[in-house]
Amino acid sequence: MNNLDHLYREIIMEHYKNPRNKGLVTNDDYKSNRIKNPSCGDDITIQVLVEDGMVKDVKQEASGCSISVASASVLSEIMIGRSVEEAKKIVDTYINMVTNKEFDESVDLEEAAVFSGVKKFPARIKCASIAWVAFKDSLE
Amino acid sequence: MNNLDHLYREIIMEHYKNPRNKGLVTNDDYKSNRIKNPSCGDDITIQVLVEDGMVKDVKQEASGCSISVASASVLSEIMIGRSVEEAKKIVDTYINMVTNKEFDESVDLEEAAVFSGVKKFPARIKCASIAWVAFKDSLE
Amino acid sequence: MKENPWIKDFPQLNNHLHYFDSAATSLKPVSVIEQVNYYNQELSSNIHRGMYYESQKATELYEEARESVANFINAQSNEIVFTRGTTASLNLVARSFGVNHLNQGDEILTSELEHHSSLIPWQYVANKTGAKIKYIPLSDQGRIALDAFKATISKATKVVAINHVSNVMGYLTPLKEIIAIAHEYGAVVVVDGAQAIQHIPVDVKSLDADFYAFSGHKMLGPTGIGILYGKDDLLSEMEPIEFGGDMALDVMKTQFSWKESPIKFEAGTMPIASVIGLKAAIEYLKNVGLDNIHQYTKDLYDYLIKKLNELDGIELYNHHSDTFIFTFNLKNVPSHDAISYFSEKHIALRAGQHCAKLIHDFLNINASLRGTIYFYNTYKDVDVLVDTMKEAIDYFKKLGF
Amino acid sequence: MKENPWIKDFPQLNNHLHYFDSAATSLKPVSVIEQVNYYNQELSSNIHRGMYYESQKATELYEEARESVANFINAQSNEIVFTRGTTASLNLVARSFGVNHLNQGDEILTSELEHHSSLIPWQYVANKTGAKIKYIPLSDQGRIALDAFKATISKATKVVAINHVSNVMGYLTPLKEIIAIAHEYGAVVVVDGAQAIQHIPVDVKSLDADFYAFSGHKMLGPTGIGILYGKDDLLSEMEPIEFGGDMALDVMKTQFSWKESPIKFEAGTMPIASVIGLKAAIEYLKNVGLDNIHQYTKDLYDYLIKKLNELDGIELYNHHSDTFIFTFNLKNVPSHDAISYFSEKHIALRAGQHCAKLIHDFLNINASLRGTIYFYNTYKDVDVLVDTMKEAIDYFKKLGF
Ligand SMILES: Cc1ncc(COP(=O)(O)O)c(C=O)c1O
Ligand SMILES: Cc1ncc(COP(=O)(O)O)c(C=O)c1O
Repeated sequence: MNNLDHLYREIIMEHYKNPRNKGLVTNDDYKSNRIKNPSCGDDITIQVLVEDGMVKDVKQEASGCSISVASASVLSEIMIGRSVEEAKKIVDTYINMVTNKEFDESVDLEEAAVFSGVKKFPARIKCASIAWVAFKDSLE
Repeated sequence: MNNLDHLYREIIMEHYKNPRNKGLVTNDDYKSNRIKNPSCGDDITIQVLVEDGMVKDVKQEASGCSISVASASVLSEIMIGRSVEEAKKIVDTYINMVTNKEFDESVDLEEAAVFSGVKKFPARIKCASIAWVAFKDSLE
Repeated sequence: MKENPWIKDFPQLNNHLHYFDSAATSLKPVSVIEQVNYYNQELSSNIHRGMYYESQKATELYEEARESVANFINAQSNEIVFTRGTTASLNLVARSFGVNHLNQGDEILTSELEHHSSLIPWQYVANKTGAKIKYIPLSDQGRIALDAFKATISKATKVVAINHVSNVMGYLTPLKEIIAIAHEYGAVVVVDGAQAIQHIPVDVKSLDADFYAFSGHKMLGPTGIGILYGKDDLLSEMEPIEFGGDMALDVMKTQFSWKESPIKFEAGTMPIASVIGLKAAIEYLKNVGLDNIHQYTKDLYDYLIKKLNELDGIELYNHHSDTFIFTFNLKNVPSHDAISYFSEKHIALRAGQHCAKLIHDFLNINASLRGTIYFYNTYKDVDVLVDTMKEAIDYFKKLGF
Repeated sequence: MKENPWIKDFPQLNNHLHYFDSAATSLKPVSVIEQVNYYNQELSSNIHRGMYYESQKATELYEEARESVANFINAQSNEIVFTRGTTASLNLVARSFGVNHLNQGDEILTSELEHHSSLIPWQYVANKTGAKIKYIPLSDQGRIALDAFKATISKATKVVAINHVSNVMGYLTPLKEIIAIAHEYGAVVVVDGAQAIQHIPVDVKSLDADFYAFSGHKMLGPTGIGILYGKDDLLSEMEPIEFGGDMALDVMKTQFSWKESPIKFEAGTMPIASVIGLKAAIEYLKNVGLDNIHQYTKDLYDYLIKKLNELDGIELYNHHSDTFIFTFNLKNVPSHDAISYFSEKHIALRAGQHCAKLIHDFLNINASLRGTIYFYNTYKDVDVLVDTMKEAIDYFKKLGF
């Protein structure tokens, strides 16, 4: 398997083609966060509904490359139903992983683990993390 | 004789210590021209009285290095009594000489010829020419 | 297909790289690298104010570079201002000339083909002065056409801010005609020549350009050095925008005066090594000859386009580039996905908007891949590029894009 | 007197030059020269937007340089803006912060010790905004003393523009105390560190400086690169002064937005080679150690001063320089006459006002000769210098000066 095959895993392609929790809501209870990276064409919005310390719902709308679109979708799926605490831990672990820093291997990243292939592509790290950064900001 | 001796000729020192035609007049018939080069401390004013196409009088006030002070003095002495035509020719010849360009060797520069030593000191060319440039501007 | 005689002069090409990113920055020939070294190793002294040999020599080379640039574009050397780059040059015009000459109701005419550096300084000026930005409608192909320009210019137009060559499409603007018309209306024309100077002979006098900006690093020179040409009378009446260092004439406690143009615009210690390297770059370009560069790159470009036309699965946005920039996407593949494939194969292209968002809006796309043919590219490079395109098309298709 | 172990790292010293002009620009060690070469020969690509190895690597080195600078002065890397030089850095503060924060009646406190680059940008701001320039009275020696500062600052003071070390006298300003007092009055302190950074450890956090500017070329680095440190909150709220290239976030037809600091201040292609070289310069300085540099240069300076004190015929203007700048004249000899003598003997000094006219007015002289001791100078250099002074004194006396 070459580097590119490490990047374009089946799960990623599957999410790219069938993004989950797609479509934004106009509900003020959701915290909404949009990050644009116009020079790459990335434009990602994440909406989060937190109730009683739990991530009740995540909605997303992402355009851009496959990695950024898929990572928004995977994020949304993983996060729904987590405690805010847990969610933050997963975000930090994920971001450490894709940015090639040390990360807590005991944290289960579930499907998000497939984004580890991005490490070999420093220029794509942003694609893989943009949705996660937007999500994290919503939790603060 | 080393390069410096070529620069600091006796005539130059003599003019430096006893500048001719020094002291400005407050006569509107004189065309006055001041050039400062504050970063070297040069400050030169040349006043020219032209009547009937003749340089009737030159007054000068110069502070700065020996080369700039002496060249203002030599200039004043040489120019008084010349026709404007002649004066311009001498200025051009002089400036060509000190800037290491081709110059008309048939023109008699009189005492000003001693400034040829400045050629070896590119950074001092300005010192040797500043009064002459001021004078030339007054003739235009 | 003869051997490319210039490759040996470019040490970076030893790296097995297929370099198609010359529109972003060009490679540097050995003579430029050596000239930078000569300054750093032998001279390494400041200019204009030292009297010892090294400082004198550096000053001489610095001013010779100015003459060399002037000569290259048929200007006088006092019309050449050194800056940090095209962006700095264009901002200097906007901040000094633009802000002080434009007023409410005035118009700035520009195009959607501009690089952001030729556009947003003028948005700033518009914002500051109340002037309005207006766009010359582009042709279907995305070109600036003379007719459209004539239809848009008006008595209100005070500035035309326009590229000589587009950094996305490689189109040549009909500059000479545009400038003549602009001058009839009394407008000043500020040309972004960053993509022209390395490809075509530029004669600012014959163009009658008021300002003309370009960068050393795109014309085989070092980074950190840019050029602003401005007509003597315009530069002379303009205020400097940076103060300090050698540009000051006399300094008193509450006021100061400045020297003449161009020195008044060169505040503080300038990028001396880069200026000296720039001169070597111009000499190199002259030695190769812009006409030879044009002929060689045109042939190679034609070869590429012929191959691309046989290819399914790519979308080419400019079929007739005048300076051999080619901008495209793999069908259905976001450009940032595609670029990773090329990068893995040591092919240097660029993905994104290339600091030219509006032309992407015009093309109705988010981003694109851009390559450029330059004279150190080879037929082999093109073969590898096209083969890789084919592979990439297959690869992404199989993945399900 | 042991061997100087550093000389071998400076190729320019092979030229039989006695280089005392480090305050104008420093020599460059081989490691810096090689790092510039590495970029020019191996990478030669633009940063931030390329995906191929060379562009990635250049981007990485560029951002590592930012971290390296941050680390060197104890800042965060997002507080480090790259510019063309100290002059550009100080003008950025004046144009962006100054023009937008000062008003009629406000005061800018500065000193006659300033380099023009730390002074006239503020004269421009004063002129633009109606604020007033006020001077901290200097001590008899020409120093900025705390008492005088306290007596001059007032509630009206909005900006203190001040050098960390004077480029004429080599005096160290009591910066930490000045900044603390300025902050009590709510003033922002803009420090010109161009002559400090290569001599003494600078800790912007401990100083609590608001802005701190310096140049690569005076600290063993390449020409064309400067640094502006600014506190995060100040930089964040400041507007960029140059537009275009990578600093833009989103660009629409009539408006645009920009990225976060520091990128928003770095418009267009930056001097990439110089930034990468700067990192090597900082590493070299750290390896030698600023404390070692200080000790060595202090000893050598003391040796020089002892010799000068025995010399008749020279006038020394600063007997106690903190960074070993010595400024003098031969008695009765205009400095431009004297400098020609030294230049002929391959001794690099500087004659003139060193872009600091006001301190010359203060000293009541037209111009001066300036030298600096740096760590690549030797006892031999000093001996040659002093012997040449003696010869020169005789020479000019005989001529009749
Ligand atoms: C104290 C001081 N400030 C500012 C400057 C200006 O630095 P630069 O010429 O690198 O912009 C210098 C050097 O000339 C200096 O010595
Ligand atoms: C057409 C055009 N204008 C302006 C620029 C900006 O040049 P620089 O980045 O050297 O300032 C570029 C290059 O990026 C360009 O291609």
